[in-house]
Amino acid sequence: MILDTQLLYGLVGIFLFSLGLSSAFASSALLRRILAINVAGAGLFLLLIAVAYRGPEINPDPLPHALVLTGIVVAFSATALALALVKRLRETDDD
Amino acid sequence: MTEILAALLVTLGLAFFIAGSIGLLRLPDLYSRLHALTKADNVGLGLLVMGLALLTDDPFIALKLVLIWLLVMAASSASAHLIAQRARRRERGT
Amino acid sequence: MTDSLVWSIALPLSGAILSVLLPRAANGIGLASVLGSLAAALAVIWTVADQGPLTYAIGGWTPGLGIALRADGLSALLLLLSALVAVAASVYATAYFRQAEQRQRFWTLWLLLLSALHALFLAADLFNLYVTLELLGLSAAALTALSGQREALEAALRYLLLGLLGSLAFLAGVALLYTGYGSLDISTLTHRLSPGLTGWSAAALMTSGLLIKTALFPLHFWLPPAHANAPAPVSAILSALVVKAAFYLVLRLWLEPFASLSTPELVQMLGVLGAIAVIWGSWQALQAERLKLLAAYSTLAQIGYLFLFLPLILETSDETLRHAALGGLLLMALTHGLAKSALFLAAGVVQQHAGHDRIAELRGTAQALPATTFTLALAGVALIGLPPSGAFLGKWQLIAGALQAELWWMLGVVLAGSLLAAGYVFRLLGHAFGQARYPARSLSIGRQEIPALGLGLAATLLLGLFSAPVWSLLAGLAPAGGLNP
Amino acid sequence: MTDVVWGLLDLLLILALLALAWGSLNSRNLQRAVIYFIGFGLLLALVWVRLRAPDIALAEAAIGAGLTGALLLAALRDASHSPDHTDRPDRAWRLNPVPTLLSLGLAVALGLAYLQALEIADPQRLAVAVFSHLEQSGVSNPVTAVLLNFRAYDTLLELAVLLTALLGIMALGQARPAYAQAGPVLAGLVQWLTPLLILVSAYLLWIGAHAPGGAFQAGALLAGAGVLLRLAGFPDSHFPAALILRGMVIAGVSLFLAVGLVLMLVGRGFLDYPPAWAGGLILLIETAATLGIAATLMLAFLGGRPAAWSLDTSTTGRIQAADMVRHNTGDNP
Repeated sequence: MILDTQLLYGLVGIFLFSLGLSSAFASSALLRRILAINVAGAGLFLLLIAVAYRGPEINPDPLPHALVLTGIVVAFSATALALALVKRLRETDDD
Repeated sequence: MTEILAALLVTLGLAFFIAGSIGLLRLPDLYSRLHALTKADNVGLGLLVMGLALLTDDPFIALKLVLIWLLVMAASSASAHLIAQRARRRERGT
Repeated sequence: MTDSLVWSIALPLSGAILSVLLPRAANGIGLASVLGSLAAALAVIWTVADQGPLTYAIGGWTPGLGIALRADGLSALLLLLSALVAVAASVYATAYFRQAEQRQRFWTLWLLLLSALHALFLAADLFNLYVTLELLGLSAAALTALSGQREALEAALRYLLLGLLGSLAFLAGVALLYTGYGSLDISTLTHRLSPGLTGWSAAALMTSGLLIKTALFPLHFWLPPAHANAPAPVSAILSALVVKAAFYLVLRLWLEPFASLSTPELVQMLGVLGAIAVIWGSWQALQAERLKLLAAYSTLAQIGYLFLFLPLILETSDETLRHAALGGLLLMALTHGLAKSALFLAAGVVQQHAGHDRIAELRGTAQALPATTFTLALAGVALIGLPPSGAFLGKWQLIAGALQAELWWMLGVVLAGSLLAAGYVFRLLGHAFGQARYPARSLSIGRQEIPALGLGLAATLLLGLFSAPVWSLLAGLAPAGGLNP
Repeated sequence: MTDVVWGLLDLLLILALLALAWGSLNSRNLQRAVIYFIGFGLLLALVWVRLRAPDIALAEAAIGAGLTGALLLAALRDASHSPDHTDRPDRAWRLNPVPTLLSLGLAVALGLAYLQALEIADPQRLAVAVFSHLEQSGVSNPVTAVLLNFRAYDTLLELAVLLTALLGIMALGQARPAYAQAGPVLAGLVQWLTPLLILVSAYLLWIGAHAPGGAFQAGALLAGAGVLLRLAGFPDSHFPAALILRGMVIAGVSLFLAVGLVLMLVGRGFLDYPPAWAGGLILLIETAATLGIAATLMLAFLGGRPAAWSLDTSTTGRIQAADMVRHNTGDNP
């Protein structure tokens, strides 16, 4: 049952990662590409947290939790910078 | 006894949630949808919170649950107001 | 002395933090911290030469639970290259950015980029590498956009997004490795990893992520616009070091954790991609109409050369051949780092002086900017791989190794690449030495021309004449067959 | 019985998660795609709770869904000014089956690798090492122990990443124009909510040592309060003087680095806390980091330099009030 949970959520994470990665390559609109990268990242985080899960009685492995926390902040930083670049690009279009 | 009461309250709360969700999906226009959603959900959440509060011995946790209910109510009424206001403005074409 | 590992990262980082608070003193803070990190890098290489590889367990926790820093000959040499180029480019930058505001913005991001580079070269933990890769990618993209021109913004955004995809692929590999082998520490993983689906998938993901970042053909398309539109000192460090950092990681990973996974076909494939990159990059450089674009395409070709070495290093049981090839690779990488930064810095001077960098209209440059034109020539000599540059020795090793391993196609690639390089360098010099009837007044911009010239001289003379220490530093690195029993 | 309930819950969560992800990637309307993405983030927070990762759930709700969502909505608001950027359905996806097949192939290959990895793994991984050293770490929340002690160096670099992103944004141009002053309902809510958010943030920071919470969650919440004030267009939500603002932005990373270096200079080693002081030092670093994260996240939301960032003598924090008068479109995003 523990392994099933790990397996199930881990596979969903992998699926989300693949989906996000391929739509990031396939889409041309910038905002969509940023969304896709974020979905792919979330898939990876899900994979890591699934690996950390060890059943309802045992405490989960805290190491992947810390990695994902770092990953969330890094993903936010990258998204914020990318969106600011998009904004600046639009402003140069308007000029 | 308390457990049965709690289960009843939670079930009733869920029923309100389901009614609200059906309303969101089935009602014809934005205003009636908002109406269904906010009212039903606020009551539903209140019932849920009451049910859960009965189940805990720790009054501090019960207090936190009530606080969550109050916060959600404040937030949902404010956002419903904003959505409705924006819709009104669009209708008037400004 | 192992503290110098920490200092080489902490000094640029402290400089970055201070320059946020005191932007008016940014020049002084920046120069002091790059000089400090050069001193730290020298101490690192000194200690490595003296005592062999160094490990520093941060927080006192054993690597695995905690994170370690590590330096061996390979990483120490690249660290030194980075600190050296950084000092030259920083001195250059004090004069290059004329507007105070732009200079202040440059400094903090620049120092963050340097701490990321140094952290990357010294990292010994895979997740820590992911964080340094992101720090590097974000600061590099922000610096690329610094001019605010439309082309620069577009290039920066593409650079950022592709870099993010590369890092994500890298992180996916790290997650798989942690799932299967329960560690993030590189040397622990080197002992635990064995051939199998987990290792192969992780290796494929991490390598392809890094190939995007190192711009190996056919994943190169983002590089020319980014490097050609960034401010000159930024282009210098991007071309000389940032792409090489990703290559260094490919090499590090395949020398250590993935050593047991490598197959002749795979390594040959990387070699062939490198060969295509050499020809394609050189051909594009020959066609380029702008000087900075020429330099950027030439970087693609030079990265290709580095990949050509991989079959000689990873798929040979001959210890001396492997050692010789590794030394040759390092010489190529170091020479290119110095030469390409010299070329970009000189290109910046030309661009600021002439108001453009169109190669066909550079007539008279030699009369107006003799020192800078000389720098262009020196960098060109090193890029072609003429003696006495270090690249000559590097190519020599490549040819000798290819002969020994009977990889005949490599000879053709090296020959064609060198001829094409001679073509683009002499085309550039031909225009630059052209006589203008009314040459612009001869200028002297010491703080910009001297650092560029110094790098050019180092590229042509230093490594070619004093290459022995490179080999002795690399001795004992990654014995044949990998570290895996 | 419980297994069946859990299984149903898992199934429901996963189906909803996949549907929202699909919607955010393939919805033709960009605005709808963003809304789906925010929903995806919130649902993900629930998944974290399900997988017993409450620390991540807090951070995801605040940063992953909340602040990223606010950023994306603000970006949409920018886009609405230039009509050619609003809705451009991505036909490439629909017409081209190659990426779909590629993603399926990738997913299958990685899925098989994952199965094999679970099979060969020692299921303990590093958990044993973390739990057996927990007592020496100075805190009892294992995630905080990893973040602020065992892998503190990662966290230091992570704060540097955050700083880099902010400085990159600041270098690009001016901040977005301020929002108009909100009507009484939103204004009332924000007025009522802000002190509560500050209180909860302090609580999360304090509790992080032994229960879910910590600097990132606390900082994100504080930043959320700042973003709300900005959205509601409060005329007095001005920034402090430039020097203080800059000091806040670097507070976390500078104190962290300083502690590490001082410990090295006194002969212990970089970031090697003396066990007796570890708890106190971690709280100190986390407090500074909370301030720094809050200021950085809030400023990153603006999408550029606010006037208050400039150190020029003519500019003070009060100038922000002048920002508020500038044109804008409505009182909500």
